[in-house]
Amino acid sequence: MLLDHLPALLVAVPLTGAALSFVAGHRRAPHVALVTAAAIVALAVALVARVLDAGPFRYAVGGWTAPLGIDLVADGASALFIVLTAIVGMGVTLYATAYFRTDDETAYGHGLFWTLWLFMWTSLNALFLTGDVFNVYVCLELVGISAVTLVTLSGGAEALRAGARYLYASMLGAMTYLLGVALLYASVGQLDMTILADTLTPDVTAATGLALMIAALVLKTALVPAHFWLPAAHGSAPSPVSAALSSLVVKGSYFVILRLMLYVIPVGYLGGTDVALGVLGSVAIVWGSVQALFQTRIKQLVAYSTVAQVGYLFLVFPLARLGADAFALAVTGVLVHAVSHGLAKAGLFLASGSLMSRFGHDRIDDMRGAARSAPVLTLTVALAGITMMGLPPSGGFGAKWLLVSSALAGGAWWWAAVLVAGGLLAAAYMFRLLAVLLADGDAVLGTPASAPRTEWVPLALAAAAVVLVAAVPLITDLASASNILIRAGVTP
Amino acid sequence: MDTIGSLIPTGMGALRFAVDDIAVPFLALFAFLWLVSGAHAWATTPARERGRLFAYYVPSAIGGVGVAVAADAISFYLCFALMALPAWGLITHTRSAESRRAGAVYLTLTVIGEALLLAALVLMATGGDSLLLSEMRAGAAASPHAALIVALLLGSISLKIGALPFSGILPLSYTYTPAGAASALAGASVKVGALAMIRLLPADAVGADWVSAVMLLGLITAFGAAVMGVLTTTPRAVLGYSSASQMGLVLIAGGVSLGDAGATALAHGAIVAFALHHGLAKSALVLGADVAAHAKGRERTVALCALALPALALVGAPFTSGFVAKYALKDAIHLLHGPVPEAVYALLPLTAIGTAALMLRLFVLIRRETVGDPLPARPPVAPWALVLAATAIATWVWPAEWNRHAIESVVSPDSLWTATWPALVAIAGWQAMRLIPAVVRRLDGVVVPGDVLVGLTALLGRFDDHPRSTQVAATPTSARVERLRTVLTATEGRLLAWTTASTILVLLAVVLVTLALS
Amino acid sequence: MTSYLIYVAGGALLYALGTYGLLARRHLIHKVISANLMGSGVFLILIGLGNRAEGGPDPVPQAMVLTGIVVTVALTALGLAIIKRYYSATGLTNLDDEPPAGERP
Amino acid sequence: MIAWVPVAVPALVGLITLMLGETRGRARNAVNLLGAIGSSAVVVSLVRSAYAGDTFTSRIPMLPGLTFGVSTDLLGLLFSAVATVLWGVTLVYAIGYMDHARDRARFFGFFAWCISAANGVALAEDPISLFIFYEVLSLTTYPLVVHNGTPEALAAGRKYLFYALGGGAALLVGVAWLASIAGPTPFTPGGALGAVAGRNNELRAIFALMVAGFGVKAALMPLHGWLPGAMVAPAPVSSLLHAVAVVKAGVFGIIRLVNELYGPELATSLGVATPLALLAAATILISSVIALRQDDLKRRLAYSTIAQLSYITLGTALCSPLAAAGAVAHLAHHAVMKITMFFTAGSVYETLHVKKVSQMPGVARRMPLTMISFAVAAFALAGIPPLAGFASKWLLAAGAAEDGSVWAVLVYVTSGALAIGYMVPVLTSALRPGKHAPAAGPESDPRMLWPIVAVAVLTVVFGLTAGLPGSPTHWAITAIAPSFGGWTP
Repeated sequence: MLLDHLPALLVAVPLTGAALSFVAGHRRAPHVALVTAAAIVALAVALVARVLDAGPFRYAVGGWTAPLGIDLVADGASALFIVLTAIVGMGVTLYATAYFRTDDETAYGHGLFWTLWLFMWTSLNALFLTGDVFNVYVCLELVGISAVTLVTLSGGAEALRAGARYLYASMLGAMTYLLGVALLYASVGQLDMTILADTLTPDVTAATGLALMIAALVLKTALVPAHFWLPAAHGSAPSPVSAALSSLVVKGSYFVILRLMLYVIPVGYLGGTDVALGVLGSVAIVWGSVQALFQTRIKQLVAYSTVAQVGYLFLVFPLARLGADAFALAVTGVLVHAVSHGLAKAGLFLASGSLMSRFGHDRIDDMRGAARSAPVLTLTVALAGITMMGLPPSGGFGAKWLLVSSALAGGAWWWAAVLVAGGLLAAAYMFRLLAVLLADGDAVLGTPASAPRTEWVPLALAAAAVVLVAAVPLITDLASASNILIRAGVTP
Repeated sequence: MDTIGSLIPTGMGALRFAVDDIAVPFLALFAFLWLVSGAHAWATTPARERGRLFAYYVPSAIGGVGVAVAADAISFYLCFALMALPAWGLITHTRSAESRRAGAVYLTLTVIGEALLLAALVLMATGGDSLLLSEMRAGAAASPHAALIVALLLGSISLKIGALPFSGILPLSYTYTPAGAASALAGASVKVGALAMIRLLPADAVGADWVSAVMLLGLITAFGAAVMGVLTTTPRAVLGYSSASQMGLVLIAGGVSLGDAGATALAHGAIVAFALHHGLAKSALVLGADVAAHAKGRERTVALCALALPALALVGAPFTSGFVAKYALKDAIHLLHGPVPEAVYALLPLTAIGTAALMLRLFVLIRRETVGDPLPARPPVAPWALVLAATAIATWVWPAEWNRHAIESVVSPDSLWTATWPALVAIAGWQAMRLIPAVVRRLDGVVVPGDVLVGLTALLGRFDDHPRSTQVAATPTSARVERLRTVLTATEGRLLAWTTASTILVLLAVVLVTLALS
Repeated sequence: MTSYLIYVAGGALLYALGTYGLLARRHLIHKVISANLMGSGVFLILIGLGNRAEGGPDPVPQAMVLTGIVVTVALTALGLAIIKRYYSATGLTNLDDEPPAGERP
Repeated sequence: MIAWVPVAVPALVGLITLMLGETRGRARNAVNLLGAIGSSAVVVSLVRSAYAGDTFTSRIPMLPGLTFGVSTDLLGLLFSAVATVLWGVTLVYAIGYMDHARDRARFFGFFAWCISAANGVALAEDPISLFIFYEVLSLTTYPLVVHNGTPEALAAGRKYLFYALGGGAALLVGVAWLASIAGPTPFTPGGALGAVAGRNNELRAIFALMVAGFGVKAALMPLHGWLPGAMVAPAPVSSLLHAVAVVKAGVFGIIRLVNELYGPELATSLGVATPLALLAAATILISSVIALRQDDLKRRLAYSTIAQLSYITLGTALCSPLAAAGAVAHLAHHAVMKITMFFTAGSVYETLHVKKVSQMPGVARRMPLTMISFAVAAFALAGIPPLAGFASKWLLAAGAAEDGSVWAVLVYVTSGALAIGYMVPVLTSALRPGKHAPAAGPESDPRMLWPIVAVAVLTVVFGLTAGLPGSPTHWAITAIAPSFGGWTP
């Protein structure tokens, strides 16, 4: 039965697509990518159905089981991230068909986008499915290599500079993570997460290793103060790439932290690390928002918004130690947040890209009157803004509600205050952008580099982030089917 | 839930009107005066201005007549407001700057008076759980807020009748108003204050010191307004202060009515008598002054002679309406004992001196006055004549307890003398003043209509004509925000520098490891 | 005193040197080499620790090191390619100086 | 599902309007008007059912342990009916007013969405659903505030958001906190918090948070700062949203909060009602005095709105049945009075380009019917019988008196006097002879004139029929009675 091999297929199909697109030539590559994307969407939906139906399951690649082989693990959380990647990936692919439509074969990186993009997709799917801490390292590096290359795709000095910084940050992170794995293995002698979770005993070496791994992952997730590479990389990449980076790639490393902190590592094993992460998350929310508020270029604003939104993801760790109710609510809330932010941020980056190509520049203050000539894009910004502010009705609201409820259920109102303040700060920078777009003025729009048809893609993504609030019950079910909650024995 | 409780105004169906013993004299007086004054106003107003004048006059008249028969709180308040507010249009009819200022003052005080009245009505209604005026008044004495209710009512009434220090409201509202309308205001409108005393002021609700205080206020008003009136320079202003002075006497009766029930009945009689007497006489004076001012030669002399009748009535000369009314008042005061009522009783005849002086001043001013604005027709005589006739006979023929008693006992040598000597004193004093012409000249016009209230017009002017502009300009991004932006951006720039950033990262790893091991 | 500690100590030293280089050296190629030093350090640690177990060397660290080398090579190649492009686009060999303005995506 | 219609129809109308685009004006007008008429009809039939005792409730599951629902109770329907019916009237006016304006699709689309959200606020069956609609209302209003796109409009929009989202945040915390200690708490006349009655300090804090949230839209001082600035919006927005739908959503929230979430008894025993009442009283007096000083007509009206909204808040906070009923009735009465005035202000501006009181001489002769309507509304606002404002003010003051709160009676009558103080100068200024000559033709666009007359007539009718079955007063008393244990006056 083909569906029994779903985890393997989710890695194999995009990998095949990547190879095919490379040999297909730049004219046919988009078609290959679209077919691949459609197939992945189907597979992702099938995976969700399977997980909801039968719960988490392990898949032994090539029939070799752990500890010798490398197991893939599909649970509710990984299915959720895979389906998010599939939806956003589909949108990015559709949008890119118009964005990268050029016949100039001398252009730097010409025709390479499709291969790199599908390759990155492959690595992301693998990352979400892997159940082995060393395999995580490999997947992270694969994601990193393709992401760095995608960032430099335009070949401009700024993009290259951003790419180089991204690469060095990647290397630093990779080596730190690997050192952590080495120490962990030296102590426990295991790499499989489930086995680790069962066998972890208090030990200095193991704790040091895990702390180093988490530090490395924090760097890859761009949590303040380790966010230094993100604004440049996400801001100067081609827009479809920015969308994928901001909405998916940071979630990849975050997903690993989530699994490590809440599944593998027992509560209190790492001392106050969880609270420290929450504090850093709060700092990220404030710092990222304030920086976003002061940006003058649109993609920089959106990139700093990612810095801020990533902060929310880390609030789950202190909330999770506040008791069973708080734990379940916080995990569900953070999953909803990851999905809604993924959808909204992708829509926002793609819309920014369209605005930039329409205007021929990226200066926010010179985009007055865009609402009149580009209503679809303005609406996209507005909808994405609503969910990022966490205002109802939107996925962001669902997430904020759950997280606030978790904080209140755990009696820790200060985290609720952080969440609420974060929403207000998000409103500040989003409405700064919206106000300019709605201002009176007749924008002289440049030649549209992307066909208006694809402007509906960001709108669809942003709208999906808004109507996500209706899908919260589904996400709740997926959260219940995640190993994290099953192991903790709680349901939201 | 089809029936709604007694406290809730149920649409127009809730408005209750009743013609009772109190309503009859007031209804007759108000209807008569509004009609007759209206006729005068119609005849003396140029056709193109009639629409504008009567747009205010008619609602005011409807309110003025309605208030007499209003039997519940809502209809009373409705008619009270309907009468008082459109009067603003009558006062400002000439559209001169002074009239506008007068209108503003009038409106301000009226509105305050209505607010006080409404507050009192609300408190009375909830205390007695009824909207009927008679029950509300009866229940007010038992209300925990009885003193407050009485204070609110007295405040409202004082504003209406021009008790000190608000006496200026009356001359202000007559001075610029066309004669017909002024007659209605002076004759009818002010008397609503008297009606309110009867309808609303509860008997036996507050202590004797309240009675004394109100009586004193009335007496001071009676004297003070007379003094101020003598010092003004237009006939209308004199008439206005004279009204205030006379209403001071009514206020004395109002004070008496606050006492026990026996005194209240007598006091109400006095109030009705005064309302009838003063309403008619004052209207006759206003109309007559207008007629006289526009007459020439012999006609003018005849008019001035006819004008003497209401003037004498106000002074309370024997066999005039004032004669009866003052007797009724004295009768009521006489019932009370204590230093203040006795003092008021003793001083009461002296008020007639002030009134007499006012009347003398009025005649002087009318004779001095040259013909004012050209009118489409000379003021008609018929309406005035009707009012004159009514002035002469009304208090004598009105079928009521108070005047039967007064008529039976009023004509005695003693009372005739009491009614006459103040006028003689006034005339003597007047003649004496001629010996010091310099002082008289200096005093002439010391008081402008509205006296202390004129200060209010200055205050109101700030709200009315050219209010200070409060336009708020769109705030530019302030320098402070700009500085903050610079600092934050610079900080972020330093954080982003590779060496700093990666060092921070290594430190972060160290911190996390430390935490993990702690 | 077992021999694996020597490997571990040497690896740690290499790792620290590499970290310092990655942080402090300005030249882009120096940074790539530093990163490789870090990698070598980790690999040494892995090998050393893998030797610690009784009953012969553990094969798993060996497999990890092999994989790690492949990954590091790929990263190094990509890094060098980007450095080359960056140098030809800006004439710069470090990240601290601002590239000439005007070129934006 | 019928309960969703008042929310869904305007939402749909808004969507269609936006999709029709800028150029298809006739279709846009038709869709909007049909939508308004249709949803008005549905609301009226819902009201009839509710009077007969049939309320419809509909829920959608949303978050864990959390539903999103509406219920057509009499209280909610009052606000919903006011918003929906006046939406229709305002549409006619707006079609005339926006005749030559730009971005009409955006304007009418968001306008309809605002009404949808206001209906949601009205009908929401629990605090969480109410909060959601409340936030949607904040958001959908923003494009209308900045509609002109001028720097002033943008500044006003920024200010509006600052307040609205800040209030929303307070409300969110309050609602979430309540949910975390009490679970679902659908609004129940007389109070829904019996289960957690003992946790007094928490309940006080939640009350304060929710009042802060609702207080922003209810323009409770010191949270009122956004309203005068928001007057830069086009007249139909000021008329319907900043006099009716948006600001009333705030006071309606307070009504629900006091009467149907905490319940008058609990609110009194917790000691939270009195501070709210004092705050409202201070708002009434201060803003009335400020209104006296405003030369800009719309700003004057805005401060008057602030005062009048606090009438409602004060009436509710007194926790006396008569005053509570008066508050609910005033919600409807103030709507028709103030919308008349804002219509007038807009019409005078659009026809004569007059926006200041000091520029008004001659306006009464130039636009007599318009100014008569204004006068009717102004006197109604000042509480002159038999107009609408008197009926509700009487109930409010009588309730205050019955409750023994004499100070509140004095506040009401004082502010009535102040209302005359700031309204009459407008009239006197307009009555003065000035540069505007009487018009040869119609005094203004008939699409603007007749809505004004219509709402002015409503002002009179509401006053004349006050207390009769079907009138807002009777409706308010019926709707509020269950909160006071089946009290009948």
